Amino acid sequence: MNLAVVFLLTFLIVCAASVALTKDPLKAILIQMGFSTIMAAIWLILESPDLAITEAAVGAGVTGILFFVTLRRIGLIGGKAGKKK
Amino acid sequence: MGSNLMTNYFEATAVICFGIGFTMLFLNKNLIKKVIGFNFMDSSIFLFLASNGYISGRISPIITNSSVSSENYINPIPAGLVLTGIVVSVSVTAFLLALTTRLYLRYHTLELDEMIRLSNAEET
Amino acid sequence: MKLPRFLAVFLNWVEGEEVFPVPEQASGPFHSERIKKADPKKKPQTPGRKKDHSKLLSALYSALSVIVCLTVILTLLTTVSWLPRFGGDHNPVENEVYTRYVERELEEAGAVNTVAGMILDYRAFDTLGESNVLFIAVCSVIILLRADRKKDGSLNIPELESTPEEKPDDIIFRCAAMILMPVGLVFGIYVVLNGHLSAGGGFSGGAIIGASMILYVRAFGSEKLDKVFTFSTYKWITFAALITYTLLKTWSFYTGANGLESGIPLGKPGAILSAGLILPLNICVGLVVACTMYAFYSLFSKGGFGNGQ
Amino acid sequence: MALVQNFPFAAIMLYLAGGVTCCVLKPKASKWVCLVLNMLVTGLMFSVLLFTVHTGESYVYWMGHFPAPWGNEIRIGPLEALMGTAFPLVMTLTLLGGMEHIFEDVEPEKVNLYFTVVSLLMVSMLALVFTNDLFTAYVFVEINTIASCALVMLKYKSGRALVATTRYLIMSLLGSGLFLLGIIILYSITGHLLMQPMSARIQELFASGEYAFPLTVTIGLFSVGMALKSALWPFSAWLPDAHSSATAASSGILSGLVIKSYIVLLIKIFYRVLGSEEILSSGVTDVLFLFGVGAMVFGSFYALKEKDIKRLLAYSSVAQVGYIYAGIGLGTKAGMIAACVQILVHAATKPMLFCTSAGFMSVSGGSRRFEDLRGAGRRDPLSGIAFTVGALSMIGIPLFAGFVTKLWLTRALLSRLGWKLWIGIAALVLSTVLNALYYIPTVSLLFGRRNDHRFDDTKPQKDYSYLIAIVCFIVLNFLLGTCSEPVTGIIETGLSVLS
Repeated sequence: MNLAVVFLLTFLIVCAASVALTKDPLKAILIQMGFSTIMAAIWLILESPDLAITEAAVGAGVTGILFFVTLRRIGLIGGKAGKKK
Repeated sequence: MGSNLMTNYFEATAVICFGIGFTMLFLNKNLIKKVIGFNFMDSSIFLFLASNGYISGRISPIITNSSVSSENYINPIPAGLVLTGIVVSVSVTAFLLALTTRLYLRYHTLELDEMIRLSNAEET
Repeated sequence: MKLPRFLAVFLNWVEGEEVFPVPEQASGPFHSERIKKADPKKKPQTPGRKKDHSKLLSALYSALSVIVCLTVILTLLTTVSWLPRFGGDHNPVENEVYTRYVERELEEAGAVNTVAGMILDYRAFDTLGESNVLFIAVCSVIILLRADRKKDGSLNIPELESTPEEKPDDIIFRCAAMILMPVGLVFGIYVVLNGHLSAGGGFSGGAIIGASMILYVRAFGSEKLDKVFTFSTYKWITFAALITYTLLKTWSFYTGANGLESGIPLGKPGAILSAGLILPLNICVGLVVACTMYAFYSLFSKGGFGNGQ
Repeated sequence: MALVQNFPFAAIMLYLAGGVTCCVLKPKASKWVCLVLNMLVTGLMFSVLLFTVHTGESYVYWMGHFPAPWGNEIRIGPLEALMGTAFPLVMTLTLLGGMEHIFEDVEPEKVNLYFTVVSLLMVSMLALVFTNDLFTAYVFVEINTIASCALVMLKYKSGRALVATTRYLIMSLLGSGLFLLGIIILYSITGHLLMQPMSARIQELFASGEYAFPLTVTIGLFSVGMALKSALWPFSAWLPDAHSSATAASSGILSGLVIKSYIVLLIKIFYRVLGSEEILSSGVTDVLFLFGVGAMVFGSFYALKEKDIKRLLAYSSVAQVGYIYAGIGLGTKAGMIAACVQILVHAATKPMLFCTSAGFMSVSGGSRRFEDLRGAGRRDPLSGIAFTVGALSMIGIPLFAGFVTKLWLTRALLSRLGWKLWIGIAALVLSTVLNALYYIPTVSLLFGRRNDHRFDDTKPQKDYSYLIAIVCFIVLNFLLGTCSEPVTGIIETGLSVLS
């Protein structure tokens, strides 16, 4: 059990717990994208590069975009500020 | 309690995140938070699955040189299953978000209880 | 107990406090709380409800959530403590299935990347199902969000009316997109075509291509892409790719079950034209996924794409 | 391999191709594609049924070039073939019966997507019935989830349908999450995903007592996951809204088929993966029995208070699902036969009731309330007769299909002494009385006289497909009610070759 792994795993739990506590959807989405990015790093540690690529493209990329577009469509984040990627 | 809790720290993390995600999907009232809870739930299940395939000291099963002995490579099955699972998870996320969008455009709220109330009022 | 500074700041941020004080007139993605409050469409809270009553209820509700959460976690943690050791090399999953996948995959399926060989040859039925999950999801999103018009020009679903997108003019973002978009596109195509040789495959490559297309549209507007990429283009690409996928797999399943030779050459492992059906299948999946990701984006942001559809 | 053995696989692939094709066709064309496909598959599966009954055995069909522990496969025995015949048959009739309302309730430009969704739903249900691999089951469970939610929300004008879809989807996702976790725990202690080798390994584990706790948790996860998805009583809060707010054909499909496909999967997992004796000793059958009995009573009880015909039918579905789980929970072979019979009986009856409810609504100004529906049976006699047949069947009058379930359930209860006998008999009697208490007033209300003349000039729909569907449903109901012997015989052989 090395320190980097423990740090990453702790971060996963912290992300999950903080999303459960926050009230603002936007913050929740940002933390969720962080969660996905850490997950991609963990896939690399677990020797699964396929999953790392997929998680980075899908979990942090496309899912994040979908969340932001949703928030923008329903007017919770506005105008030009809703930048993607 | 069994003896392997401290060695199975990947699985332990995964089930803690699963519990949080499950509760968010089940009991949180905000639809966006529910969707994120669903994402956490699925991601942690995949972490659980993938950690089953890992064997310390071995590398990912991309066979570059001619040594095709199973002594060198980790188990490819969980990775394949997780790939399938991630696709399912992103599809469901898109569907849930589309539902959220439609509901918000109709009722101007993200709270599910409020939507139920408004939709019942609309019907009668 | 005193929390470390960064943790305290993080927790405060999560709880809804602004970490950095900002002037009132500032706006942007980080200040949605404020925008939400100013949103005229949002209905005011119904005043008739008794306050202390609802407070008690919500406290009970939170307590219930915590109890559910802890029960699930504790049960599963106990389960985990009984499971085989992580990383051990004599676990139950290290059995004949794993050995054959690793040792004989190269001669049986011909893919250097064992994972690709496994999901597209040994367990291809799952993967066929998976691509149809994506297909049915995009159908559902079309049902929910595509803004179809009646003959008189009004929308079938009135609330789907969206404001026309303003042309983006962020110069920094544009420069970044100019560099990132081609790189992403080429990398995505590489990942799709090399799915059987290295990490990646149709799905991840398709997602990267889709993300690049979204980036392009965000930076330069969608008029040019809309001319080429209409709804019917999308429909026919998806149709062609999925039908090809289904037919190829039907052939493979049929010959497999009836003990016939499939007649598909496996090629020399490591070459780009190898591994039998895996390359065409990856291309099909990549096409579907790339178009689907872009379709998701257009449907979510403006309820349709191409020629005002 | 005989040609007929390819048909189950061909059915799945035909539906896949058909579903993809429907999305590029015009609505009318896609309707015909879907209907012809359903009839074709019914025919194909009927020949498979004859074949398996003739041989009396099951066979596995490789999905690919690799045998059991390595490749995917499907497995077809008499029980699977019976379900595989019943599902497309009921689907055809339900679509025919609700066709007019599909074209009214769904957005005109998106009607072809309705048939896409229906075809993919059939893919997933057939795959769930035939599958011999747990992970395949998970993937198709997800297709099933999305498709069934899409069926609800396709009724685009109703905001209530959208909210109901959301609740349905969330509960379904919780269920499939638990189901997936169960599969993964099983995988990590057995190392297999296909049912046969997994089951062999689980028997060893049970014998040696290793991993006892994870196995118990897994049984719990599977049961709760499938109970959430098939609306067993304490988890059934989403069902009335979801099933009542969809268009008539969707309601029929959801009540009659979708719920059942999950139960068939659960039965397969119990028999083929975990082993029926281990299930019995784990006590999960007792819990399922109690919940099933609770559903029988409470579902009917809620239905008693309803003044809305579609919600009444939906609550009645909750009660009928309770019968299935009570049968499974008895833990005997007779109980399991009763459960399988009930699956077929309910699949043949409830879609008909939902179709007739749409018929009543169209002669009552589109209203579902009882005060507007008074006399609807006189205005539309065909629907009235069909509803009466369905109601009598649900109550359990002899000659109608529902009677067979009650007969088998009583038989199964009587063969099993102890607390289950008394609770079961009491619940059965109570549930029958309650069923009669809400169905008979509904029938008399439908044939009652109106004091006003509000709907005197409405004419019933002149639609041959509706006529054909309703007549077929009535005939099917009588057939199941009077000559159930061959069906129970097939189920009996099917169950004995299942494990």
